[in-house]
Amino acid sequence: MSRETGHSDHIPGTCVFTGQRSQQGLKLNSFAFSLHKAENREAYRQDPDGYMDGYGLSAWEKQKVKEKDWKALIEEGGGNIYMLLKVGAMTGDGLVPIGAQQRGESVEEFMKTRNVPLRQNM
Amino acid sequence: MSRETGHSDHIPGTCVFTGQRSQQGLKLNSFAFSLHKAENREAYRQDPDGYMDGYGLSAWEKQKVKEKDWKALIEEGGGNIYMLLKVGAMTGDGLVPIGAQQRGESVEEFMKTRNVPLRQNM
Amino acid sequence: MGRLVAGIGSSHVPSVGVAFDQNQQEAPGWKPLFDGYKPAKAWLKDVGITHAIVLYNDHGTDFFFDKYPTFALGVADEYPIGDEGWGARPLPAVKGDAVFSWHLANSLVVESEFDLTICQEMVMDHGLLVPLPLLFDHEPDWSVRTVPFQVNVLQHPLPTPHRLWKLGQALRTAVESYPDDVRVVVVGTGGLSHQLHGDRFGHMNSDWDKEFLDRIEDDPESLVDIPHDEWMERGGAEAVEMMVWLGMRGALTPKVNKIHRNYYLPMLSGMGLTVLEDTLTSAAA
Amino acid sequence: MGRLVAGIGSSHVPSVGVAFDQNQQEAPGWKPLFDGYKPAKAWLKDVGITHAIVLYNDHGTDFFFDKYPTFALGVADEYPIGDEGWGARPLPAVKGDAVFSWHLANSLVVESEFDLTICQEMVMDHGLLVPLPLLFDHEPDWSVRTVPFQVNVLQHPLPTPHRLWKLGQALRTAVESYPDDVRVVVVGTGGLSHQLHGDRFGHMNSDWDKEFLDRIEDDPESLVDIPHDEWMERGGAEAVEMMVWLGMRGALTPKVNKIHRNYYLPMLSGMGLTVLEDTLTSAAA
Ligand SMILES: [Fe+3]
Ligand SMILES: [Fe+3]
Repeated sequence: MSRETGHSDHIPGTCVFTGQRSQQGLKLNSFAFSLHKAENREAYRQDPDGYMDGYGLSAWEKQKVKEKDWKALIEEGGGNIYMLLKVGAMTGDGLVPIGAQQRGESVEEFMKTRNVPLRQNM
Repeated sequence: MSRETGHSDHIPGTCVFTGQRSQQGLKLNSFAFSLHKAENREAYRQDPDGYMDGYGLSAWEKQKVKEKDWKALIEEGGGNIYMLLKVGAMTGDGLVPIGAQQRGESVEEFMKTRNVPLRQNM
Repeated sequence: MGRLVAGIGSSHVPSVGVAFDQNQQEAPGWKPLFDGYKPAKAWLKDVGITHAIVLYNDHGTDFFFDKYPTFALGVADEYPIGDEGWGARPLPAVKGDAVFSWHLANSLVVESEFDLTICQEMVMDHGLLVPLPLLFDHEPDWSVRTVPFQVNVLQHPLPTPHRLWKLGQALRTAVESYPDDVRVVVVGTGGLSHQLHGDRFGHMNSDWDKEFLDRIEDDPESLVDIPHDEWMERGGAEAVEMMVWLGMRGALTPKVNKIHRNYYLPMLSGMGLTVLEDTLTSAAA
Repeated sequence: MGRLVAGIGSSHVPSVGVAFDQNQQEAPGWKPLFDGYKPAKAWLKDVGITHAIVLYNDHGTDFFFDKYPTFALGVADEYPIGDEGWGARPLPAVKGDAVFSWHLANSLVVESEFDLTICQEMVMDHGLLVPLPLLFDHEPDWSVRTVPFQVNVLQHPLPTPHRLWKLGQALRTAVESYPDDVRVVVVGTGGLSHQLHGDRFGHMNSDWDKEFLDRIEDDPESLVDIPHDEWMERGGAEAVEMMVWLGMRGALTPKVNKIHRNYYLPMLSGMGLTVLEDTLTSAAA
């Protein structure tokens, strides 16, 4: 199915990052991508709302970023996980808390599911 | 020959814009490309040397730009004609004077070689 | 279902845009050029074109040699008018169709294995903007939805004419698998003969231009094996743009109906226009 | 003459870079991973590798969805170390070889008709930077010249595994037509099983990882027709990166000598390493 449309969503718990989602999340992801520059991270820290306004983010997007609602940003907002990881890197949220939130678990609960619980991973 | 190397120079009076030339002229062409923005053209007009320094141009490149020596910029400097046209657009030199200089002719001499001498062309 | 209705080849000389904006259509030097587009525009309206896939090349408006794509496909709903060094032309932003464009992207990359650079942001260059308002209404807004497809003809290595031919075939496949009733023209822009640099500045070759116009119509496959050097020798170094027309022609049926042709050779370059009707679509209509 | 000596498949988990920079090589959680690279590094030195063509994917370090290439080839003499959000790693700039890279570009675009985006400026991402210092010395400077080759595995439509396989074959052709005596390894990075988003975050599949490691070695063509959906179902959505290994394997002889393999499955992803010697080159040596 996705071979034809690129818009496959039949794998449970999975949001394939299609063109459709990329179009929807273009501003959000552009904001997140910009944080690969240290001066932009500093500018965000000084004024999160102003910085996000500069990328044209909606009130909903700004709220979800501030709430660290990664699940909503990805499932409803067209966020790309690799771009959002730069937001997490800036706010001190690594991949594990970002993933646990998406699974609806605490970090502790999630860590119990791992065979070798490395501090940093991915 | 160029099928293998991309570096064909056997057509008389012709500098094929190969990877080699693109590498050589990267800074020069980057400077010229930047002039597609009005604010950059204004910044150049205010301070040509300072502006070109910002793109890392060599003394030779800066001199040839100021002398409008398009022939040298292309044949020796790796300049790309489409990028250099933006320098000409800024300094008021259209394609005809740029081309006549490369042929070693005056604009008047060059115009005599044309069948329909349109004011603006290309 | 998507239908490929026609193909158009057109030159894209920047001064045509200047002359158009300054209403020089009736000036003696320009009239032979502008008059040539009138029957083309009328016919395109007549056959109900909804979408134009425009194969063209950028000239330093949006793409630079830091990262230079061989093929770049636009997938936006709107494309801003570029500033090529003397300010942007007074045209409305080019109207796209993101859904249709993403469909083409999926088909070209996954089915036909083209290695596209996919552009959600893309600024329009005279390579597209010169022919577009000569072929379609643009006031108060564009009468057509455009898919820009940028081809590298500036920095060698260039795509081969054979690759462009295959691209045309893949575009047809992509259009025909679109579920909506779009009526598509593929436009290839560039050339004809011209050289803009070196001692050979001003080179033109009307014999080759006319031969090319014949062959692109009747025997296009005879053009696909011509090496880059030969395009440059015959037409001038910058006339490698003519290869882009093969991407248009490859999308059409082997036999086509010639609707219209124009040729004019002023000043610095051969200016050509050809309008070709797809025979499969015309037979089905 | 250019010789294709070997192929390497490797994961590129970012935390490996952090652990490496913090000298965690002997820490119990990390030792099984780092020890796996030691024989690989020693062997590469032994066989005199001069150049590494590294097929990898960017993760938002240098490429954004405004203009997203399917395939991007680096052609610079030097590539800066990227900042992925927490500062650049303390590694010397990656050493390239522009002349060799442009040769590859010419061969891939003109001979083999790949539609590359050609990058004279390209910032390095952990996709390349994680394995590189595990395979080659980097102090005081890199012991290898690197050609970065970026593959889109982020934004669908992705290149097909079949296209990556053909890319590998084209890379071999390009290497073998190079006039200088370079000794080349092709590295494919990515995977193995992992999913980083959604309810399925943390999905791993060691059975599939191990099957993949077997098949990439012994029966790689059996992998080229697996559709994108199946890669995602088996390995996780982000495990489409595993397809990149086919670009490496396609460059090698059908039969290869297995030099080394490592597999480790901690935390969030299968971490694999495979070192395969080309049998044509080894026979000729
Ligand atoms: Fe042009
Ligand atoms: Fe990765």
